[in-house]
Amino acid sequence: MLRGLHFDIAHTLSVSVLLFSFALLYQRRIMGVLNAFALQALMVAAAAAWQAYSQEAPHLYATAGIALVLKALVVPIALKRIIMRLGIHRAIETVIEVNGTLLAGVGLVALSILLVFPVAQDSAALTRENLAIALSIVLIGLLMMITRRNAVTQVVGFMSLENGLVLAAVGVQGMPLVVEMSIAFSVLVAFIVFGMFFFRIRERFDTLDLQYLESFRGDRGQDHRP
Amino acid sequence: MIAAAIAVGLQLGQLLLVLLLAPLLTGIVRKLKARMLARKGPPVLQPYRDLAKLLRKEAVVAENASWLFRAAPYLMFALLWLAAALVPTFTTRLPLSAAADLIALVGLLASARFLQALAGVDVGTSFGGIGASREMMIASLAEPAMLMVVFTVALFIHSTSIPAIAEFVLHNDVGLRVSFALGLISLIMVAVAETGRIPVDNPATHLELTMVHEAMVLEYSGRHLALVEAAQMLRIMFYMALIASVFVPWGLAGQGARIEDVGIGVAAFLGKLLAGAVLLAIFEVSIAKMRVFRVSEFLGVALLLGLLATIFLYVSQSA
Amino acid sequence: MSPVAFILVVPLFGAGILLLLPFHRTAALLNATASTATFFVALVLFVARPEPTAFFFVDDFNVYLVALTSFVACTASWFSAGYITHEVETGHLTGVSLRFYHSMYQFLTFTMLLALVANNIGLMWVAVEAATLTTVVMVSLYRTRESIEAAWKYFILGSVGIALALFGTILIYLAAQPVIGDGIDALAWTNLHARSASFDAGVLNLAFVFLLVGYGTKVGLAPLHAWLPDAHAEGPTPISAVLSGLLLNVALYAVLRFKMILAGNPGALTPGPLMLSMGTASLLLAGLMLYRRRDIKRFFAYSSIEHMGIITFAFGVGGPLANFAGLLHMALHSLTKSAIFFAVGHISQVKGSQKFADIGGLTTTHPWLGWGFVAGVVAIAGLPPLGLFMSEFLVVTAAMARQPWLAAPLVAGLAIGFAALLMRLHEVAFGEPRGSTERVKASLVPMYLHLAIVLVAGVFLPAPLVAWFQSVAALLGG
Amino acid sequence: MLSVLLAVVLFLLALGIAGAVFGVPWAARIYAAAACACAVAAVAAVVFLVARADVPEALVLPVGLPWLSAHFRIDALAAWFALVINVAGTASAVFAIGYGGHNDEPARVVPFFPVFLAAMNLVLVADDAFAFLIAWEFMSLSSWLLVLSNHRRPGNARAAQVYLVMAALGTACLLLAFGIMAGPDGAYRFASIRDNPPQGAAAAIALALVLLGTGSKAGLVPVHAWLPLAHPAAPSHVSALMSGAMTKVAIYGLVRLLFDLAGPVPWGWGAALVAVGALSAVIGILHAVVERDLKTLLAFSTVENVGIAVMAFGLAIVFRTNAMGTLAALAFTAALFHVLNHAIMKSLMFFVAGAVEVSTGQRDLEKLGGLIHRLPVTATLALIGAASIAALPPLNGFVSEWLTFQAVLNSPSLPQWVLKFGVPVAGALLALSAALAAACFVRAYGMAFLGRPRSRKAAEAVEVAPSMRWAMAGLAGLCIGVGILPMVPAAAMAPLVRRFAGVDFAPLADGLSFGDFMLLAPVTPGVSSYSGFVVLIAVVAVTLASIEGVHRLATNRLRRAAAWDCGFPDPSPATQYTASSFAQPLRRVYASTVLRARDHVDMPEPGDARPARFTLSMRDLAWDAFYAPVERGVTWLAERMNTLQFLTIRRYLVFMFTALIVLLVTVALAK
Repeated sequence: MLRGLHFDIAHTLSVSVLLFSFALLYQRRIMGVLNAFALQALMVAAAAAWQAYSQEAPHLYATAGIALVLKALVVPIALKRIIMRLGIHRAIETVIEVNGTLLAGVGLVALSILLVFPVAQDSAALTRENLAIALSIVLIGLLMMITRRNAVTQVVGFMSLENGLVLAAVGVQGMPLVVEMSIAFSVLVAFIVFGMFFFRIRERFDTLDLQYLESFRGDRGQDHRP
Repeated sequence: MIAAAIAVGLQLGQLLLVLLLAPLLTGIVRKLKARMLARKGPPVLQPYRDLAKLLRKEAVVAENASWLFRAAPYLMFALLWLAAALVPTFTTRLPLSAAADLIALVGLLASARFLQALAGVDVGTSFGGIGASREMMIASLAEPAMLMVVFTVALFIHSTSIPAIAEFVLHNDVGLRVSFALGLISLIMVAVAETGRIPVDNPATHLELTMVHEAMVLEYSGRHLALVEAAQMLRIMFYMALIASVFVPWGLAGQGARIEDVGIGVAAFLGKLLAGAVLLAIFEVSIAKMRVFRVSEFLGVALLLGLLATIFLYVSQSA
Repeated sequence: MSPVAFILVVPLFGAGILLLLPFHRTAALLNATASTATFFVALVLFVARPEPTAFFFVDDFNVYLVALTSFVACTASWFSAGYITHEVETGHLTGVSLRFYHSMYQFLTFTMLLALVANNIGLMWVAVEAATLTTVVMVSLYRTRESIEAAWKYFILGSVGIALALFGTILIYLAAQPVIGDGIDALAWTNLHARSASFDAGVLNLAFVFLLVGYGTKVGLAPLHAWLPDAHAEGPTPISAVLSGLLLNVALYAVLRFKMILAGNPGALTPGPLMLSMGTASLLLAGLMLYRRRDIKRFFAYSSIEHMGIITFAFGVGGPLANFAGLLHMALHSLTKSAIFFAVGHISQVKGSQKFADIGGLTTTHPWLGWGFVAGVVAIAGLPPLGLFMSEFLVVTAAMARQPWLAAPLVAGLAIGFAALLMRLHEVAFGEPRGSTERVKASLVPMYLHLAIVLVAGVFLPAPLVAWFQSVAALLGG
Repeated sequence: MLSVLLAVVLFLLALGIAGAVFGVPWAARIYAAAACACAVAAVAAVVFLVARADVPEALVLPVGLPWLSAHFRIDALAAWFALVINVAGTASAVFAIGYGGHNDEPARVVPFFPVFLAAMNLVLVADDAFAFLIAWEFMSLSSWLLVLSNHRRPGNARAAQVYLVMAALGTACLLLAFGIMAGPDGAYRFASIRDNPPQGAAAAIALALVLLGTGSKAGLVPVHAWLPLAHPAAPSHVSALMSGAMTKVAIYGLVRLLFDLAGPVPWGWGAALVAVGALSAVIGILHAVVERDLKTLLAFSTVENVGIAVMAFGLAIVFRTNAMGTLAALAFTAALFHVLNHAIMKSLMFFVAGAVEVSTGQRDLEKLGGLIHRLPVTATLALIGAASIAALPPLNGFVSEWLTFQAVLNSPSLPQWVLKFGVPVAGALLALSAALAAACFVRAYGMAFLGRPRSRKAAEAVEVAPSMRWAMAGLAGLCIGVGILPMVPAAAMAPLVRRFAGVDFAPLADGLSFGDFMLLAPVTPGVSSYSGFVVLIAVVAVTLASIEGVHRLATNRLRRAAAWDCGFPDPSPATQYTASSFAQPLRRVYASTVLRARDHVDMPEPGDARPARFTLSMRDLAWDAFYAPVERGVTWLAERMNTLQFLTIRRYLVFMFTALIVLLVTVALAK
């Protein structure tokens, strides 16, 4: 009974993370995206904390802490600062219309369920539902990266993808190295954010849209030598 | 031993016979043609006189002519003489004919032509080049046509040795066959082309645009010209003898021939030559010389007839 | 301490010292020394193979890759010494970047070796990620606009790949946990491999897809390859050599480790078709991309994609012959491609440019360099008697025997690439000389050493090596 | 004898290294040593053929594929081809002693020449697929480097490119064929393949690939296009080897695979060979007859001759599958004979081209002329070569064509109707190509050696070095010797004919007497026979008699004067017939359709001072039909694909995402 309750709560938290993934897709303004992301990170932190409690794995609290501090607070705030400082357009340039993206997101969820379906119910440490949710979050994160043109939204997409990973990792019974991995990932994210800052300072881009960074793209450039 | 001696004797006789008869054949054809055109024409023996006259004349050789130019007439003459001597004229008992079958004879003729064409370009004049290049073009069509005729015959008789072919036709009831008729026509067309007769070439003209053979030998004079002319006469002789021995071999003295058979053979051969000369003369006076590039079509027909002859052979065999 | 610890400690220690060392000549020397030392320590693994632990293990498969990696890292560090000297003389690199370069070189060696000897698949993932970040830094070393762009592209694509690989890793644990139980044991490859038969096939399949896409990005398989050509072209040439020669192998090694796990499970899908299609795609795409390249380093980067495609194809075909061929091709491609990059490094320093338009007639102006380059390209094009002919022979014949309909695109791809390689070879090595004819003092020993090994391998393979290859080929399964 | 051949191979490889190390100063020594090595190999091959032909020797060396080792074996087939290529090799090396110094960059030739010879020998003794293909491709590689030795000449890079790409494609075909033949377990040994030849559809695919692979190396139409580019591009002694020897190695590959390893081959393959051979013969010689570059002309003539040999091999297959042993033996003998003859005469002709190039710096027929006065020895030897390649009796070229004709003549006894009709047509094409070959070499010889010099360099040519003349003389001697005594080589190839046709070549069936050596009677004595020896004696005798007769009857006076030329002599050599004008009738008759030959005459109006211009255009239809589309296709695709280099990161992520989704869907659907 207690075990059932544990699962139900974990399940509810996972579903809410997924919902925030959709919320990310739905947003048309950058600030909204950052807020939605912060909330998603909060949910992930809660999920991690709940798993730490129910699996009696104290190291997962660290994961929860990292998610809470870095992803729910530091990164959104830093990104907001960047946006303010650079005066980036607040509207999001989309490749596919929001409705289309949402539809694609639903498709991805369906694909995830289809994929998870053959997995035997009792053989996995994670329930089929949890696995399907984590998979959906990962895929939707990637979808967000490719359907949004702004650099900030792409970073957010990447981090939301990572949220899916964390969700999967903490949900599995006794997964080792979860903390190490989330730290490694944070380094990655920090690198990205740092990179964005770095390039702005050097190149004074009007916007961080990556297209401006890619004027060279290989063989088109003039003769040069390293 | 005696048999061998007889055979050698027959071979030598054949050598002499073709050499002696060749100018006569040319003379007869010329005389007949003139008569048909209501001219008086030169005497029948005029070719002998021409040759004798040329032999006595000093040879004038172009300054830059090479040794090849001077050697070619001898070799050409020898090759054609040999070729003509390998075709049974009055007897099939020719020891040398084992050394060269019909295909090899075609090869000997090709060698002679090769040398002649080279000699044509040796002096480095435009006429020699014209003649040589046209000659090679004609030969490139005539040779396959000739070989198709050889095929037709060989496919039927299973031999390419001319004495064997002649013996076969003599001793088997071959009958009238479509493919043989086609082959005969094809061979005659080839012969006309190869010997430079009307309508392919005109042996009596020196008109630049129409010359083939004469252009090639334009630089020759004296004894060299005599050899070249004689070689040309031998070439006509060769084709006459070939047609005669393959298609009308009757009268040929066989392997065990006695002296009277040989006599019959010689007489029959003379008769066949005369008939051939008449036919050639009629043919030449009744047709006009064609443009050089029509020749390819003319010979194309010959080649096609040769192929048809081969195919008809299957049809009549399977029927 | 076990030799495994040694091969990791030496480069890590080297990285630390080099970060602090300000003299570039000494640093280059020390870099070469550390790499050479690592190589010799790695050789010890052949005689003293340690027992597997939860984190590290050494078997037939990785021991040869460890030896190969440390060897190429070692020769590349010799080459690097001369290369860097010239870069310093011409003012392309200065103080801090140099220190960084040497330190990162050792750190890169460390991460690659770590990835190879890691028994724990999580550790392997961490090592591959670290290697990615290190090379990103190296690629942007020149701080030109182009190099930063290349690094950025590499970084973003690599990060996504890494993330997907992590998801795959988590899924593997998910599959293993019910069978092996909680904790670190369920991430140890040796355990996973031993007991994969009872894992849930569905989860394994899912995991493999993510791992293939994730690590496949690092391998440079089409259509995940986009970072590779630019990263090769813009970084320092010794790093291009290491990238092409080693890092791609390491990533492929990771994929193969998971393929072996799948091979042990009867219910799991056969990874063959997936690998075959990606391999063929890479081969064809890279072959066609070669034609329009104007930058010599980018050109050979595409050639690396092509060869990674061939290797992936070989493993996709499966069976003892094709697996053997794939392993052999991995080793020989590393040696040959790094040799080519050594040559290319010299060439670009001699000519002051990486553009084909500025390079020509090398065999006339620089015979040793030019003929070495010819030999390298001849080898990479798969002509005998050099070794890659043997591996390509085996790949093609095995494919024809097992998957005849796939042999056609394979051969077409090889031919397309071959023609492009040859076209550029004629331009670069023959004809009237083009561009500068100055001499650059540099050692050609590493290049010729590699080519000599490739030549010998083409005619004669030592029996122990063959035995290793064969046992690994058997492990890799159909 | 196998060990001798392998020792020769090693020695030649060592010579290659010596060539690289010591370079040009040692060139003459290296060439001389290579000549000795090849001579030793040729002698070894003869000894094997004569003394031990029925006992193949085998050897296994611990190199190559590790679990297989490298297998080597010599049997009668390998020995015959070893004889052929080493005869050419010896002559070529001797020629090179004098010729090598005239190369553009001798240092780029000396190291690779012996290596090339070694590779060709190695192909012949290889007894497993791997060793065979290594040697095969190594042969391409070394000859490619030799082609590139003239790398600064315009067009050579392209020639080398087309050459090696085609060679690699050919090897790829063979690779695939071996893949089928060896099966999934990798039974690469020839012995295993021989025991388990492929069956059914697999066999058909394998044979088609074999035909494509070896045919492209041999230069069969339509995969010949590289040959006339690459062969002339190399230095002449190498061209001689490529045309004279390497195409023979390719034919060896064809014979080894088709006759030996593939088991009993259906007659259709024989018919295919006959068709391809006849086509190659005609197309090749048509190209040659209108070509103005002497070496390219010779290369096209190689296409013709390879076609003839392949046609004869095809006939051999046809007869063999119909259990007509005697005729199969005849056709097989004809083919092998032609292989030998072509090696001899084509090497000779390439040497001649080399000599001409050395002494005049030209190989364009339009710029040559009159060399018979300046190079008397070369000119005489060239005449022998030209006559034998034009298949004139009593030289060797005629013998093999004659034998081929004899085989064709027996085709009506075949049961298949396609062959009954098809083979005579092929025979007509063969006859056509023989006649065209005569025209071609009249033109080549006439333009180069006869007439008046068309350029200053041609007028000032000097005779070439003795070693070059000796090499040419040796081959010319062989042309005559083989031509008049054809039974000598026929006896040497007897064991191999017996092996593949099942019965002996008819004249050799019951021993040989001295008389048999004089007379070649391939089917039944008295039916069809030819004796080059007797023909030669008769021609000589009759010629002597004519000379004697003429000199008795005629005056011996001779006067040199200006050329007559119908009364319009012109001192300018430009008024001579040129190579293009010589070819014009043939061009009009044949080439206007087959080669799309077009003359363009630009004749100015009267009063216009600009010069009249004549231009000639020709196309290789095989190139237009097969190569150009591929080239265009690859370029087009490369152009399209190239946009992939210039996308944004987001688009690359789209690729990744798509790949992931596709793989996931695949996995989802696979269940």
